[in-house]
Amino acid sequence: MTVMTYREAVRQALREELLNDERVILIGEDIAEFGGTFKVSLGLLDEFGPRRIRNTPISETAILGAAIGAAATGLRPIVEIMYSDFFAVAMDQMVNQAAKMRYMFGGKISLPLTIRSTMGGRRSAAAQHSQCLEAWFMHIPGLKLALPSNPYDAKGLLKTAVRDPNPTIILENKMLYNTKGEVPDEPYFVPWGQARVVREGKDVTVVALSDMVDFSMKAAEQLATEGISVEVIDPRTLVPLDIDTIVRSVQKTGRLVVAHEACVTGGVGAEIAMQVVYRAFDYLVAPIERVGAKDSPIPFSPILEREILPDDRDVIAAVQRTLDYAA
Amino acid sequence: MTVMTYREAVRQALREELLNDERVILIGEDIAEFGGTFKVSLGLLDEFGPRRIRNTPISETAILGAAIGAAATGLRPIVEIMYSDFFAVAMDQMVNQAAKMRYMFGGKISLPLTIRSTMGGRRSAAAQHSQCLEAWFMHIPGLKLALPSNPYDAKGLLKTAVRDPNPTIILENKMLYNTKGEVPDEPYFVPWGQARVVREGKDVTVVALSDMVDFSMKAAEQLATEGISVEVIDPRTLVPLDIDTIVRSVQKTGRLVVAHEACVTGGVGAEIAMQVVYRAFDYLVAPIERVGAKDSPIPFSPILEREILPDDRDVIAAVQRTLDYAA
Amino acid sequence: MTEALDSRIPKEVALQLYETMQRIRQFELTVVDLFARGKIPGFLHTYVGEEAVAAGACKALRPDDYIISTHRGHGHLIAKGGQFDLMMAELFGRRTGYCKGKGGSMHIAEPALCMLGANAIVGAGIAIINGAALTAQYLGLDRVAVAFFGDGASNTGAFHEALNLASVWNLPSIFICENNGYAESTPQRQHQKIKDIAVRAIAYDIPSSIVDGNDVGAVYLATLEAVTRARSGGGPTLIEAKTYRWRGHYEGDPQMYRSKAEIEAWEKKCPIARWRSVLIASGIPVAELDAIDQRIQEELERAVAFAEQSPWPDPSEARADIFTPTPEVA
Amino acid sequence: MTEALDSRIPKEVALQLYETMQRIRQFELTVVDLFARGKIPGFLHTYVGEEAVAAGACKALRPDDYIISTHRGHGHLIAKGGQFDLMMAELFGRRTGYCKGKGGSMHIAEPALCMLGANAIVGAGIAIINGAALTAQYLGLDRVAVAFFGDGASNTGAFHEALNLASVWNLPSIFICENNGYAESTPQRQHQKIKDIAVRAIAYDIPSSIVDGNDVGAVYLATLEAVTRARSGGGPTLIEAKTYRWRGHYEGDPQMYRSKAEIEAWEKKCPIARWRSVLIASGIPVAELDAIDQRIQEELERAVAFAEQSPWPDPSEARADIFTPTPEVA
Ligand SMILES: Cc1ncc(C[n+]2csc(CCOP(=O)(O)OP(=O)(O)O)c2C)c(N)n1
Ligand SMILES: Cc1ncc(C[n+]2csc(CCOP(=O)(O)OP(=O)(O)O)c2C)c(N)n1
Ligand SMILES: [Mg+2]
Ligand SMILES: [Mg+2]
Repeated sequence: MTVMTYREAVRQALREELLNDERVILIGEDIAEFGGTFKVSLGLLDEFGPRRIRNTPISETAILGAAIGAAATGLRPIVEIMYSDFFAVAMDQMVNQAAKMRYMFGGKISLPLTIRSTMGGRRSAAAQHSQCLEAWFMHIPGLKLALPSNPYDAKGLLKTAVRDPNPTIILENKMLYNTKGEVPDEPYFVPWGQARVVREGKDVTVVALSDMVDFSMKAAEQLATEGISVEVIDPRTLVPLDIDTIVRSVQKTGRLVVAHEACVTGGVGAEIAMQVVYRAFDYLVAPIERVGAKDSPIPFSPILEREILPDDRDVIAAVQRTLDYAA
Repeated sequence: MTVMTYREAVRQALREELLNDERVILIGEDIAEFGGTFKVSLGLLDEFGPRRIRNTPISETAILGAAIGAAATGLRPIVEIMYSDFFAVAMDQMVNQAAKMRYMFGGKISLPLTIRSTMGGRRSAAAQHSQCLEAWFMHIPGLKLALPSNPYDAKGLLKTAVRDPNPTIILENKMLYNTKGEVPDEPYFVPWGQARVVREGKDVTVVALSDMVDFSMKAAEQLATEGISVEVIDPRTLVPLDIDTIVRSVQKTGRLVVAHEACVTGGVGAEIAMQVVYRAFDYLVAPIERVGAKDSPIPFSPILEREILPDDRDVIAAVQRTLDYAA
Repeated sequence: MTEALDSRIPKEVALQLYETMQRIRQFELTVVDLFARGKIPGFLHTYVGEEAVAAGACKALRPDDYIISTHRGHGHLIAKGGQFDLMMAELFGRRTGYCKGKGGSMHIAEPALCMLGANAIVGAGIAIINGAALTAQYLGLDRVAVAFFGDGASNTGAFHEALNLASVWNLPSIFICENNGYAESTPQRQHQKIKDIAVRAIAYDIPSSIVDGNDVGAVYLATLEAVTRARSGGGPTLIEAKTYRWRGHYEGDPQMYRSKAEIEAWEKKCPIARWRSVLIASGIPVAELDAIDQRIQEELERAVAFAEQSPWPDPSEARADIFTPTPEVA
Repeated sequence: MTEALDSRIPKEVALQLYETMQRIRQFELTVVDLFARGKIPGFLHTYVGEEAVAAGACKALRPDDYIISTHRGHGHLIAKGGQFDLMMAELFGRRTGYCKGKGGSMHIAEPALCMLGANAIVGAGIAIINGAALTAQYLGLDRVAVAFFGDGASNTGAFHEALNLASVWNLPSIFICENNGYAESTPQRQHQKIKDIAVRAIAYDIPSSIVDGNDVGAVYLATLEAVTRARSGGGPTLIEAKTYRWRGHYEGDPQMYRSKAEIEAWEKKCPIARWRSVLIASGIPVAELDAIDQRIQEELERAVAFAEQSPWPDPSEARADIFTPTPEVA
C-alpha cells in the first residue's frame, strides 16, 4: 500500500493502461505538455509521446467524435473533457452516438471508450464550471457511469473502465484531487456495479456520491457521538447500480438519506430513492430524505455557494429528520 | 368552442402571439415556406413574412444563441427545434446560457424566450429521433418546462409561455399533432404550475405526462369496468410543478402510478414520486409504480419499439400491482 | 453530343461504376414503391439522382477503407458492397436485416464492410470519421476514411470542428460534400452565402476540389486523387460534388419549395443515362448494359422476397445489444 | 523610431485610447495582486498585454452598441465603460458588485452598458451576439454588436455556425478574434494549421481584416470600418487582432509551455508604451499622460476600498434572480 492523492491514483491508472495496451491513447484539451487543467496527465507526454498523448483544439464534438470512431475501429481511447459543464456543447456525441451506436448496429460493434471529466463546485468557479450532471447520463441507456470518491476507487474503477468494451464515463471530483488514501502497490481493478459499505450502522442508511461520501462520514462520526449509528454506502457506479446492497441496508435501518452535490430536483437521488421505495417499501419507517444542492445555478461568491451546496451539516439534519419523523 | 387538432391549436397560439406583439418572431429550420417538419407553422410566412418567420441553416447552437441574444435585448423569440434529440448538439445554449444568464448577471436581464420542440417515439423513427428528454431540463434550474397533452393545453400553455419573461421549453408530442379537442374561440391562457385532474377517482392516482395521459385515460376506462376507480392527473408543466394537487390526490387514494414515455431510469417519474414520498409518506399503502420506456435506445422495428415503449396496458398492469400489493 | 470515356478510367471500372449507380437507383425506386405500399416503416430519404457520388467515390476505395454516411445512406452502403437482401430486410424491420431491425434506414450499417453507419444527426458522422482515420494513421495502416454529408451539414459545428481536427492531425480523412442544393426544404442560398462549399477548405488549410456530382467518372477521379494523397500521409481533402436529389427530402415531402421545372431540368442530367451514353459511345454493347440492369432487377426481387419472408425480431430481443458483455478483469 | 499618430485619429480620441488601455492594465495588475493575496476567489484570467484590442474596438462603438465577452472579460467591460468599484466588488464576491456577487470574473456583465457578459464557455458568446445584432436589425436601429473571442474559440462549432448565420441574415455583427497565439497552453500551430484566422471569413463570404492587435489605433480604425459597414446594412465582418497575453492563461499557470524569451519579446511590444510614444511624439505633454495614470491609480484605490468595505451577499439571496417574476396573464 502507498498513500497517494486521488490525482496521482488516476494518473497511475492512466499510465498502467497505457503501458498495458498499445491501443490505449489519451485525447483532450491541454493534456499533453500542460498535463491537463487538473494536472492529472502530467508527465505522460514525456513517457508516451505525442502519438499517444494527444492535445486537441477546443472542439469537444470533434474530440468525442474522433474517440468514438477510433473506438469503433480498434483503438481504446481515453478522453478528458476538462469540466463536465462542457459536455453541453457535445452531448450529441455522448448520447446520440456513443450510447446508441452498438444498439443501432444490431450489436455489430463495440465501443471501448472511456471518458473522464471533472465535476462539482466549492471553488467559486461559478455557474458554468461547477455543475454535477450525472443525472443526464444515468438517464441515457448505453452509457456506464462512475463517480469515484477516493484514490483507491479512482484508480481501480478507471482501470476497469479502460478494459470495458463499452462507453464508460468517470466523473472525478475536483475537490478530491488533493485528498489522499491508500492504494495497493500491485495492480488491481475495482468492479463496476458493486457498492461499498463505507461504514456500517444500524439506525439510518446514507447513500452518498463522490465527495458527499466524506461529508457523510464526517456526519456519521458526529452523529455517533450522539449515539446515532449511521451506515454509509458509496454506490461508486451509477450504471450499473448495485441497488441490492442499498436495499439490504435499508431493510436493516428502515431509514434512508441520499446525498449528492447535484441539485435535488431531478437528481439521481430521486432514482436511487425510488428504487428503494419499490424494493423495500415495508421496511421504510420514515420518508426518504434527499440531500443535494438547492435548485439554483451555482453562484460565484463563496458565501452564496456555501448556501447552495450541501455538506455534512445537511446530512446531519437529514438524518435527524428521518429519526424525528413521527407518523 | 371549436374542435381542432393539436397542431392547429399550436399554430393558433403562434399566430395570435405574432399578432399581439411585434417583438415576437419565429426562428427555426424549415419553418417558413415548408411550415416546419410537422407543419405547425404552415401559412405563417405568408401572413407575417420572412422578417418574422425566420428560416435558418442547420445550426442549432447558432439558432439558440441568436434567440438568447435577441431575448436579452428586446425581442421575444420563439424557437423551433425540430426534434428534441437535436438539443444534444446545443445543450450549452440551453443550459449554460439561457438557464443561467439572468442569475449570473445578478438579475439584471430577463430572457423572454420560448423554445418549442417535439418528443417521443411510436413512429419507427429509431434511436436518434424518438427520445423524451424532459428529465435533462427539469434538472437545470432556470428553465421552465411544459408537456402539453391536448389541443387546449397546447395552445394555452404556449400563449402563456410567450408572455413569460423567462426561458420556457414546450415539448410537443408528435403523436398528438393529429389528435383533436375543443379549443375556446376567445383568447385564453393556461397558467403554468397548475395540474389538471383529468378524471376523478378514489382507488389509485395516475400521474401521466404528454401522450401517456390518453393511454392512462384508456386504462382508467378499462379499469372502471372492473370496478376500479382511477384518478388521472396531468401536471401539464414540470417546472413549475404543481405537486400539491398530486399530493392531495395520493392522500385520498393511497396509491400512485407515474407514467411517462421517457425511459424509467432517471426519468422525471422518480422526481415526482419522491416528492410524493416526502409529502404523503403515511398515506401510501403500496410502493409507487413507475411506467415508462424500458431502458434502451429506441429500436426501429415496430415490434421492438412497441416492446420498449409504454402504453395503456402498462398503466393497467401498474395499477393492478399497486392494488394487489400486500404488505 | 456524348462525352468520351476518360482515358484514366479502365473499361471494367467504367462498367462497375455503371452497375453500382444502377444498383442504387433500382434499389431506391423499389423501396419508394414499398414505402408507399406501407411495407417499410419510419422515414425514407432516397438517393435518387445522386448515385454518381457514392458510386464514384466508393470505387476509389479499398474494401478496408472506412466510410460513414447520413440520413440518406442507402447509396453509400450499396456502393461499399451492401447486399440488397440484408438491406431490404433491415428497412422492413426484420431480424435478418443488417442491424437486426434495430437501426432501419437512418442507421443502416455494416462494420464488416467498413461502413460505419447512416446517421440521423446531421453533421455527426463528419466528426466520427476522424476516429477511423486516426486508427488507420495510428496503426500505420494505409487506409483512408470517407465521410459523406450534405450542403446543409456543412453549416453544423461538427463540420467545422472535424475538418480542423483532421487538418491539425493530418488525418487520412476525406470529406465528401454532396451539395444537392437543399437542406431539407431550404435552398442553399438561404442557408449559406457561399456558392462553393469547397472554399471552406481554406479555413483549415487543406486541399479541396469541386466536381460535377452527376459525372461518376469525375467523382471517381477526384476521390482517387484525395485517396492517393491521404494514403501517402498527405492528410485530408474536402471534395464538393454538385448534384441534385430528384425526390422529396423524404418520401411524402410535398416539395412546395421548388418547381417542377427545376426538377425536370436536373432529371435531364441523369447521371446514369449520361454514363450509359459514355459507355455505349466507348463501344460497350447495349445488351451488356441491359443484362446488368436485368440482373439487378432480379436480385432486387429476391431481396424483397427475402425481406417479406424474414421473421420479425422477437420482442425479447429488444433490449439485447445495448452493452457488449464485459470480460472479467483480474 | 516612433510611429506618427494616424491622421484619421483625433488627438482627443487618441488620449481616450491611451486612458482606456491604462485603465485596463492598472485594473488587471491590481487584481493580480489582490488575487495573490487571497482577496479574490475563483479563477482569474487577465488581459495584460492585450489592452489595445478592447480599447481600440470599443472606442469605435456607441454606448448603445452591444458587446459580448469571454472568460477574459475585464478589459472589454472597462473599455465599454465599466466602473472600477462595481467591477472590483463583483470580483470580491460582494453584493454591491455588477452581478451582486453571483457572476464573478467569468460572468461579469452590465446590460445597461450593453455589455452582455463575460462567458466561461469558449465560443458561446459568438453565437449569442447575433441575437443582439438581430434585435438591432429587426427594430431598425443602427446599432452593431461585437463579439470578442480568442484564437482557440475559432475552432469551436459555435464560431462556425454563428458566422454563417450572421452572413445569411446579413446581421450587423462584428467578430473580433483576439489571436494571442495560445488556447490555454496550446500554441496556435497545434490547434489549427492556418496562420491567419481572418481567412475563415471566406467560408462565409464576409469581409475580414487582420490588424496588429498591439496597435490601438489600428484596431480602432479597423473596427470603425466594420462598424460603418454594419450600421449601413453591409453585414458582418471578421477582424483578427494579433496580440499576446503576458501572464499565464489564468493566475497560477506555471506556463511551462512557452519560453521566458518569447514573453519578453512581446513585452517589448507593449501596446501602452507604444501608444504613449506615439502620443508624446504627436505633442502631448508627458505630464498629461502621467496625470491620467495617476487618476486611474487613485480611482483604483477607491475601488479596492469600496470592494473591501462592501457587504457580502446575504445567504438568503442565494436563490433570488433565477427567474424573472411572471406577470399575470388574463
Ligand atoms: C442536428 C440536426 N438538425 C436537424 C436535423 C433534421 N434534418 C435531417 S436531414 C436535414 C437536411 C440535411 O440537409 P443536407 O445536409 O444538405 O443533406 P441532404 O438531405 O440534402 O442529403 C435536416 C434539417 C437533423 N437530423 N439533425
Ligand atoms: C467549451 C469549452 N471548452 C474548454 C474550455 C476551457 N478553456 C477555457 S479558456 C480556454 C482557452 C481559450 O483560448 P482562446 O479562445 O484563445 O482565448 P484566450 O484564453 O487565449 O483569451 C479553454 C480551453 C471552456 N471554457 N469551454
Ligand atoms: Mg442537401
Ligand atoms: Mg488565445
